[in-house]
Amino acid sequence: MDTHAILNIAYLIAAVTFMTGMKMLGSPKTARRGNQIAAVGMTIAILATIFLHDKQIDPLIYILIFAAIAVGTFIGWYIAVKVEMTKMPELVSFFNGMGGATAALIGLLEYTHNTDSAYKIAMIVAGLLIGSVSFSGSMIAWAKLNGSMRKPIRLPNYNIFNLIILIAALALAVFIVVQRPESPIYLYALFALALLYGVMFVIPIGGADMPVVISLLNSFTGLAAAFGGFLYDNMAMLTGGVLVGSAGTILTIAMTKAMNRSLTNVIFGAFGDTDLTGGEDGGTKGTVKSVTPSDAGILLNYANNVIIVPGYGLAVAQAQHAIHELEELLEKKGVNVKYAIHPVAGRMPGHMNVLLAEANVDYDKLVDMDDINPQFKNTDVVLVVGANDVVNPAAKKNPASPIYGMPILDVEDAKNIIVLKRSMKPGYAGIDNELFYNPKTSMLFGDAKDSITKIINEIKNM
Amino acid sequence: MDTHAILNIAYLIAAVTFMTGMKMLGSPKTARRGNQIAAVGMTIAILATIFLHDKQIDPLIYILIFAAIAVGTFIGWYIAVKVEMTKMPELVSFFNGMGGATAALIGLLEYTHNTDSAYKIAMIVAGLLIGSVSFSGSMIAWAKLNGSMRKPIRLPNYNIFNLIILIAALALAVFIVVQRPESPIYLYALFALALLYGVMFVIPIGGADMPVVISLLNSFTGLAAAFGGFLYDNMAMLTGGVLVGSAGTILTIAMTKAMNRSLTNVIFGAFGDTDLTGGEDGGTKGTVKSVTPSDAGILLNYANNVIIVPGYGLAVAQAQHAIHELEELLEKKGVNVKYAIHPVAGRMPGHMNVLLAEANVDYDKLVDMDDINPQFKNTDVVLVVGANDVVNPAAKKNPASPIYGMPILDVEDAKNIIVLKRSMKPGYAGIDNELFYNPKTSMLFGDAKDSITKIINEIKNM
Amino acid sequence: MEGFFDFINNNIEMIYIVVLMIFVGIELISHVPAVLHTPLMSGANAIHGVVIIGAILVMLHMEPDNYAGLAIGFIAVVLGTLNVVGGFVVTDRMLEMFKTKK
Amino acid sequence: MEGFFDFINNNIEMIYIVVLMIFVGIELISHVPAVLHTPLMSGANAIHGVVIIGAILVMLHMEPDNYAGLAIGFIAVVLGTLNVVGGFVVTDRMLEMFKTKK
Amino acid sequence: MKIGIIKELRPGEKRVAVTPQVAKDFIARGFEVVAEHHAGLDSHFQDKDYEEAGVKITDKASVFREADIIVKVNPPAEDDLPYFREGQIFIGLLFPYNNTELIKQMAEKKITAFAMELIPRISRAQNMDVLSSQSNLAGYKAVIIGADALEKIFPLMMTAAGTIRPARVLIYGVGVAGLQAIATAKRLGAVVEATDIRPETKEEAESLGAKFLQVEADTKDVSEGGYAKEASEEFLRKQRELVDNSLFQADLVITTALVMGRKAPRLITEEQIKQMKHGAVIVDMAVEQGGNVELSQPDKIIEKHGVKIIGKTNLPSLLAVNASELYAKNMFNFVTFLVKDGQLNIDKEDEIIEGTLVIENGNILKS
Amino acid sequence: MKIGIIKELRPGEKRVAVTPQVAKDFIARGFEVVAEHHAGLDSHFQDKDYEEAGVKITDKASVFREADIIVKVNPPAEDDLPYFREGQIFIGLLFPYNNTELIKQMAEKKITAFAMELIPRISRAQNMDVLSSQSNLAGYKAVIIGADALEKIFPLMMTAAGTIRPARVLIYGVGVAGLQAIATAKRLGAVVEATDIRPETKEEAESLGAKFLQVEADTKDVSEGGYAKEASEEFLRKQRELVDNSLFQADLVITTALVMGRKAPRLITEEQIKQMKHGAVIVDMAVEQGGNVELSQPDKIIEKHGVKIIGKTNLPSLLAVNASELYAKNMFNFVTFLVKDGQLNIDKEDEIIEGTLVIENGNILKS
Ligand SMILES: NC(=O)c1ccc[n+]([C@@H]2O[C@H](COP(=O)([O-])OP(=O)(O)OC[C@H]3O[C@@H](n4cnc5c(N)ncnc54)[C@H](OP(=O)(O)O)[C@@H]3O)[C@@H](O)[C@H]2O)c1
Ligand SMILES: NC(=O)c1ccc[n+]([C@@H]2O[C@H](COP(=O)([O-])OP(=O)(O)OC[C@H]3O[C@@H](n4cnc5c(N)ncnc54)[C@H](OP(=O)(O)O)[C@@H]3O)[C@@H](O)[C@H]2O)c1
Ligand SMILES: NC(=O)c1ccc[n+]([C@@H]2O[C@H](COP(=O)([O-])OP(=O)(O)OC[C@H]3O[C@@H](n4cnc5c(N)ncnc54)[C@H](O)[C@@H]3O)[C@@H](O)[C@H]2O)c1
Ligand SMILES: NC(=O)c1ccc[n+]([C@@H]2O[C@H](COP(=O)([O-])OP(=O)(O)OC[C@H]3O[C@@H](n4cnc5c(N)ncnc54)[C@H](O)[C@@H]3O)[C@@H](O)[C@H]2O)c1
Repeated sequence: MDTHAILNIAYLIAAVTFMTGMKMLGSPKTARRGNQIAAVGMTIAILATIFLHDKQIDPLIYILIFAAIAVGTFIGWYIAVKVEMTKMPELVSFFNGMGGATAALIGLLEYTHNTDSAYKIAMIVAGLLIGSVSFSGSMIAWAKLNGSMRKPIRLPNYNIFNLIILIAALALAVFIVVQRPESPIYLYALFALALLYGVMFVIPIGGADMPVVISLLNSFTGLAAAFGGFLYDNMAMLTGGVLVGSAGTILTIAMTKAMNRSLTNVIFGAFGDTDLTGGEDGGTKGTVKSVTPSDAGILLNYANNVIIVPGYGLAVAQAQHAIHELEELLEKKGVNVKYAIHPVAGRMPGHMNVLLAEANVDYDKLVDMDDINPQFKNTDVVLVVGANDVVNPAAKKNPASPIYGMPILDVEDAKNIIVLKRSMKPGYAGIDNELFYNPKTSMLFGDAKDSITKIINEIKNM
Repeated sequence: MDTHAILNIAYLIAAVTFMTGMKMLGSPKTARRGNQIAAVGMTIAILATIFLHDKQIDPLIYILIFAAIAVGTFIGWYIAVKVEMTKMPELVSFFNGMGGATAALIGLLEYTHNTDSAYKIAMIVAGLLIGSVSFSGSMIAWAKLNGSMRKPIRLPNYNIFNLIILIAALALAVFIVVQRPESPIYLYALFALALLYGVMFVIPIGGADMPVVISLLNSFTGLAAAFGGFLYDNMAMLTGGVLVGSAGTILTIAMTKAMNRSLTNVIFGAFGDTDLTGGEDGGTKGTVKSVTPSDAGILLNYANNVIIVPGYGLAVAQAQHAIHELEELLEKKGVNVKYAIHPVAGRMPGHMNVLLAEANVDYDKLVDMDDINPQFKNTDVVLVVGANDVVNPAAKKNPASPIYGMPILDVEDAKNIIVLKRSMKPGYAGIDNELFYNPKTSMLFGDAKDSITKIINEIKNM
Repeated sequence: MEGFFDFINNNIEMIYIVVLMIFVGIELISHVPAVLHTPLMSGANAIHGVVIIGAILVMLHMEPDNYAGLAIGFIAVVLGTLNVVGGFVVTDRMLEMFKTKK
Repeated sequence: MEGFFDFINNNIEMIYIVVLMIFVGIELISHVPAVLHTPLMSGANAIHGVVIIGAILVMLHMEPDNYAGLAIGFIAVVLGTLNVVGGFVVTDRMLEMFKTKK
Repeated sequence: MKIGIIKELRPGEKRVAVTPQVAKDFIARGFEVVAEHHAGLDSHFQDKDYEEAGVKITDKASVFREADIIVKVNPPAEDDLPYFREGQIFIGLLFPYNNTELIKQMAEKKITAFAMELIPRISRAQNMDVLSSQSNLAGYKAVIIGADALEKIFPLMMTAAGTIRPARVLIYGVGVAGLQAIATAKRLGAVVEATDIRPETKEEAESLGAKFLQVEADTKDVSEGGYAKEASEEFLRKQRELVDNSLFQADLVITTALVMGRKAPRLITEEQIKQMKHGAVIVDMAVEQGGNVELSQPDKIIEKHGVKIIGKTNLPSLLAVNASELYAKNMFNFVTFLVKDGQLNIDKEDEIIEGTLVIENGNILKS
Repeated sequence: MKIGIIKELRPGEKRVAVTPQVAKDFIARGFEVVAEHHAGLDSHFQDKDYEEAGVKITDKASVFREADIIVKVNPPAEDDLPYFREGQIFIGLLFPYNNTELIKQMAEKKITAFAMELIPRISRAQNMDVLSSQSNLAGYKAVIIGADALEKIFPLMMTAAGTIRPARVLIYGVGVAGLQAIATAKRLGAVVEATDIRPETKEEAESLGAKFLQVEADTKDVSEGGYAKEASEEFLRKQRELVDNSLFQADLVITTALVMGRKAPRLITEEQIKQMKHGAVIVDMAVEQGGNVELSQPDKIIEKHGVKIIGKTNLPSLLAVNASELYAKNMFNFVTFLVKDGQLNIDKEDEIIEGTLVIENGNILKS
């Protein structure tokens, strides 16, 4: 009796840590601590499950459980620690698949001795179905991000085809719940169908949309865990699963919004390769990474050295006061901010000086090209505000370019580059700028003043 | 069986509307709709309670219930609609007291036929105790705000005295729960003690802190309702009560923070009359109303016409860019903003012009004294930014004043006046300014630039 | 101690609900601008008027000849209604000032 | 229909818990900056690793001689652990970039 | 009451005491106004503008004959004196302490005279304060003259042909003129430093974006009625030490230091000028009161040691349009304060009248 | 290679082709530099400054004898011609199309000459573009001169003595000079309007806070290589109609309109001037190319119809310090582009060399 109460308490604690952890993950300041708190709660829940029960357990089983946990811990830890930072998203997908697989396996194992209860079978079938989809879908997503499977594969009419598989799976699921056949063969069929659906669901989708898909599959796994919770009347699984299910769904929506996609667009399979490419002849020059003001804000806020490169767009947007405000804000947060003034930025000699003086920017913060160029390599973030030609590497690299020979600001040497402009349109010289396709470059599209104001707000909320 | 399920669903709906309503109350845009949603949920819960049960009810009881509801509705509506806007807070206190009384009465009625269950008696006693405190405390708060009881009454050592009453009440409560005496006499004693405690708790507290006290008593009533929920195993009461209990506590904390008080300060009875009074000789000139940036933001955001009066403090704070940003923000929100330029504002002729031109304020927005003075009476809010002498009514009213005869800006004609300055210190002429004691005036203390930046942030979040 | 454990085991779901509700309450209020404090307090005040349900239940379970009880119950329902109706209406009036400009 | 009502009456508290949990989930995520989306997804991913509890329960209830079952259960626990451990560690690594400046 | 506007005769003076706009205001208040031919022409106000405002244009003799009040900018010229009639009122700048002979001659005519420059610096007289209104313009003009004389530009400019460092401007005396000079130089993009004897001017200079060079003084060099007290030798020495560094780097120096009623303090010596930058420019606004700069001379440009020293006595006249407008408005405020219901109202208890009344019906009160 | 700096002889010219700082840069690049006595004195660069930089100071004859490259601002003066040696290189402003006689005489000396003003307006030549660098300064100076000539102040000022409305400034031609004029006038607080034939200048003018008066043109008046094409009669008429309203309200007008290689367009006629405000000022920057204003005359101030019309031909020289700095930097960039490893490197395929080479070893290529 006591053990049961303590188990209950342990689960309650776990549930609270999950919520608290999730909440803390929502703010940069507390995110890491939040993750750790949730991990502690998880550990408590797992240990409590293993030890707090009234049954006498065969030592073999204990050994197996510990062995399994040891193996899983070792592999999980190893992969997570070794993998490069850039491969993180695919890793999330992989681990998510593992969770889905676990849920599916539980379903397979629990089926036979629960055929007396429609409720339990319903929970088992639901968990199995969702878990399997999540598993196979995540594996495909993983492979895609991994590079093993680069191109979206689209069968003709794949939307209809997928719908048919889905309907078949659901029909089979209903059949199983209603009839509850003794033989698990139908369940295996369902398992296979679900796996297939997961594959078919993800395969037509392009790499750029993968994060959204992973987030969706993530909330699926949450749901699968929740059904496990119902099955075992286990509050930790239930709360954790529901929490991830609902939070994951909202997160998915938020992600589509941040990517300027609609949710229906996502749900009804209109996923695609929508990486922005410049100019009409697209594609060939590589991809452009478009970011949100929030991303830009984070980059700036956590930098030590920032250089602002103003250009003609600053003048057009009349963003001089806004940029000064941003500069002051960053300085207050301990960031070292300078302005790199290119001699021909703008449309008249001294154009940037006039503007920045109007906004009361300290003269000492304005550094001219020759002095600042060597400093870019020690710079965490360069914020290019409506400048284009003056940061165009073609001036150095491409003898055919009309600006070849003009000295430019070497912003490419910096660790990160954020470019604020309204479109992919060229500047005064009318030529394309390969800087925008640099993997280090993040484009924040929109009027420079608007964008800066948004960044300021984001930083203020950090 | 069916009625029970439907009742459950009704309560679930009510609980969801309570949460949703509360959430929507948290943003100016949705607040009103949120309140209405919660009201709808409440109606559903009440009607479901009356009609959805399996018992046969005597018509007399039905009649009584409906009569009571009719009476309550009529009185409640009438009071709520008739009372002046300025009396709202005391009304909240009054209604809160009613809720507390209801909880207490339920306890009194339910006691005798539940003495067999320690659990139920515990819930009854808790509800009665808390409800009674909330009732008597709210009534005192109401009387104080109402003006019937103006001064804080402080017995010597009232803190210790209160503590004794509290301990006595708690001891009696424990005794009742443990012994569960048949006679309700102990319960009546508890009721009396609790009422006394409520009175003693609120009586020493000054009028300025009343809102915090009301908020605290509000969360008490929520708790009392929650205990009712436990008693009846009633989910609507439980969820509604717990929600108000927890939200109310957080709200109380937020309010103390907004008033720059600490929570411990509040809990341990250090409540006091902290109305700010000017100068060393305080009190005599009337009281000064100090407000938060958020209050100022609301006033500005919901105004139609705003006039900004800049003075020397704007120059000292170098707030010209900030004020321009605020002006633009308000204009974008549909507020009509102008600047009133007093001919001798600042320290040199044209001082304000230089500053505002630097910040790119449109020349057309600057209106000189003679043209703007007739406009103040149609102005919703005047924002005085670091100006003092140029808005000092002594120039018109007090022939002994060194500035007598100087024309001033007639800001007193406006509906609301917000003054941004750092302290109650005088300006250039070295004389006190009775404008600051005007009931229409709200003082926002602090560096003008800081204050404006904060106001901007508040408005952006509306 | 045994009683405590019993209580936990018997009411674990209730406990979850209370804990979750507390969480929701805290979460909902955290980011509210100061100027909404009073309307919010008033709205919350109306919501705890749900205690009226208790009063109604008392009445419903009352013997029709327990006049004293009925009288007190009647008063309780009146007071509860006052709380609910007055609370919502006052809140609504307060919030009128937030109406958006044409 | 009868079954549905039964279900509701028998599981009303569970339903509350689920509803509340959904509410909490939504509320928690609403105001998250876009740059935290990935870490948050990763953190949530780790949390649904709680499904491992199911795998452990399967193992605990298993007959010690059901070798096939044990094998599958073993795999399930391994995979679940992978999800939990890998999930939390990856999230932690991602969040390293948010460390505050000295 | 009839107001008469006379053309200014002082060489280089382009202002006029009442503009057509203000004449209109007078007429709206029940005054009559007569003006001498071409009285406002140098300020670009033509006779037809006056006539449109309702002013009668006539010759000088008629103006003196008809008018009850003669308004002027400068003191009466020698040639104008014979025209005065007994009981007539004169209002304008007078500087009675420097013009004792003139005052005597005026008094002989048994007139009443008010000196506009003696209006006290009190709040209610701010709108009659001609020294403020004219100094303000002078401060602006001094910078424009300096900018024109300087062979450099003011702002920082980073161009394809290299970076031009901003000009450094140093301003002595942060009074009305000094503040406007700071504002104007700052607007044009210069790096501005300023110094003054009154410590409260630090905040004022900074509020306009200048760096203030504060001289630590033991002596209580406080201000009186808006004007500074005279500085001690000790103070001047300390000031020199502190400011020298800035002075030797400055491109443009503007001096406005003055203590009311005294000779202007000598702030820059020839010794210091020698150490200044080749090509630097000094504008000495106090040159009429003896000058803040050793080599400066009234209305001359001296080039010595590679430095150009400009002394200008009548800067407001160079902004004749605006200067006349402001002067006229001050005059309007003063006259409407003096004349209540068409009656001159000399209340000698009043601070403003007491301060400005120089001759009362031929009795000299100040000289 | 040895560079020789010659003192300018053109009347009123105060600039110098190479400053001490740039001389130092040359020397650091392996050049030798000789300079005539007092070559930079008018720009406030003294012989000792040059010597400190490593320049040898000597007389004119020696400079011509020793130097491989003679650098100047203006074309060679008559008196300098005899000194040239065969094979010597001359770099400076030349205006070959207006100075055919001079070019012939230079060619007879069998020298090689480059004209700095012919540097094409292409990106990589921006740092040699003397027209830009000097026009920029001229635009600033034109406003300062205008502000000094105007008897009003620029900014809006609300004072105790009434409100002064801001000056209205109208700028014709939004090129390099026009843009800087806009910026400077705006800084000083004026209300600025501008007009140009090229539609893309609208955004540029607005980015500096000016209001743009856009003439709707059917004709394709597009620009070529950074310079405008000539406007049609039709366009000029339309412009007049549109701009007249602003012109008649303007206090200061600055005209900078020019189409490269043409006579300046006539934008303001006497008829229009008659309708302008009394006291207004016009600064005609294009006066040397025939003037945008009917009455303007080079280096004269004409006062007519109450309007002051200022024509100034050599504005940059009035900012000699900065103008010399920028010119010298342009020169440095050009010379280091021409000379690779101590060897003159005339690649006539190159756009810059092709554009600027006027005489090659006595052969006249442009005239
Ligand atoms: N300084 C001089 O003296 C001078 C004189 C003449 C020519 N130039 C030439 O001008 C160029 C100057 O280079 P630059 O980098 O300063 O300018 P740029 O190359 O012309 O690029 C300006 C960029 O700003 C963006 N932009 C315009 N309005 C914006 C707004 N409201 N918000 C955000 N972005 C905006 C434009 O992109 P979107 O349209 O996509 O927003 C454009 O690509 C050089 O080629 C130089 O040779 C200079
Ligand atoms: N314009 C002229 O030509 C001229 C020349 C000389 C004298 N004056 C005189 O100067 C006065 C001008 O009136 P005014 O109303 O503009 O100024 P004021 O009467 O001097 O009042 C300025 C107010 O600004 C506040 N302040 C100072 N720094 C601040 C900051 N950083 N943030 C917020 N508030 C700040 C001060 O209060 P706290 O210290 O409490 O913050 C002070 O009360 C008149 O008396 C006028 O006669 C004018
Ligand atoms: N040249 C002209 O046309 C013209 C026109 C107007 C004013 N002015 C002159 O300009 C000067 C300033 O006029 P204002 O109206 O600004 O006067 P003001 O009295 O307002 O200012 C004079 C300032 O000089 C300061 N000062 C005094 N002694 C000083 C010292 N030793 N060192 C530093 N600062 C010192 C004072 O503290 C005061 O702030 C006066 O000399 C005035 O006659 C000249
Ligand atoms: N006086 C001096 O000392 C001095 C010094 C430098 C430049 N300038 C002169 O200033 C003028 C401008 O120089 P810049 O470097 O700015 O030249 P620029 O070519 O950059 O600008 C000239 C502008 O005038 C515009 N324009 C042409 N025809 C026009 C018309 N009919 N109406 C309106 N605008 C028209 C062009 O579109 C162009 O924008 C030239 O005449 C130049 O010689 C004079």
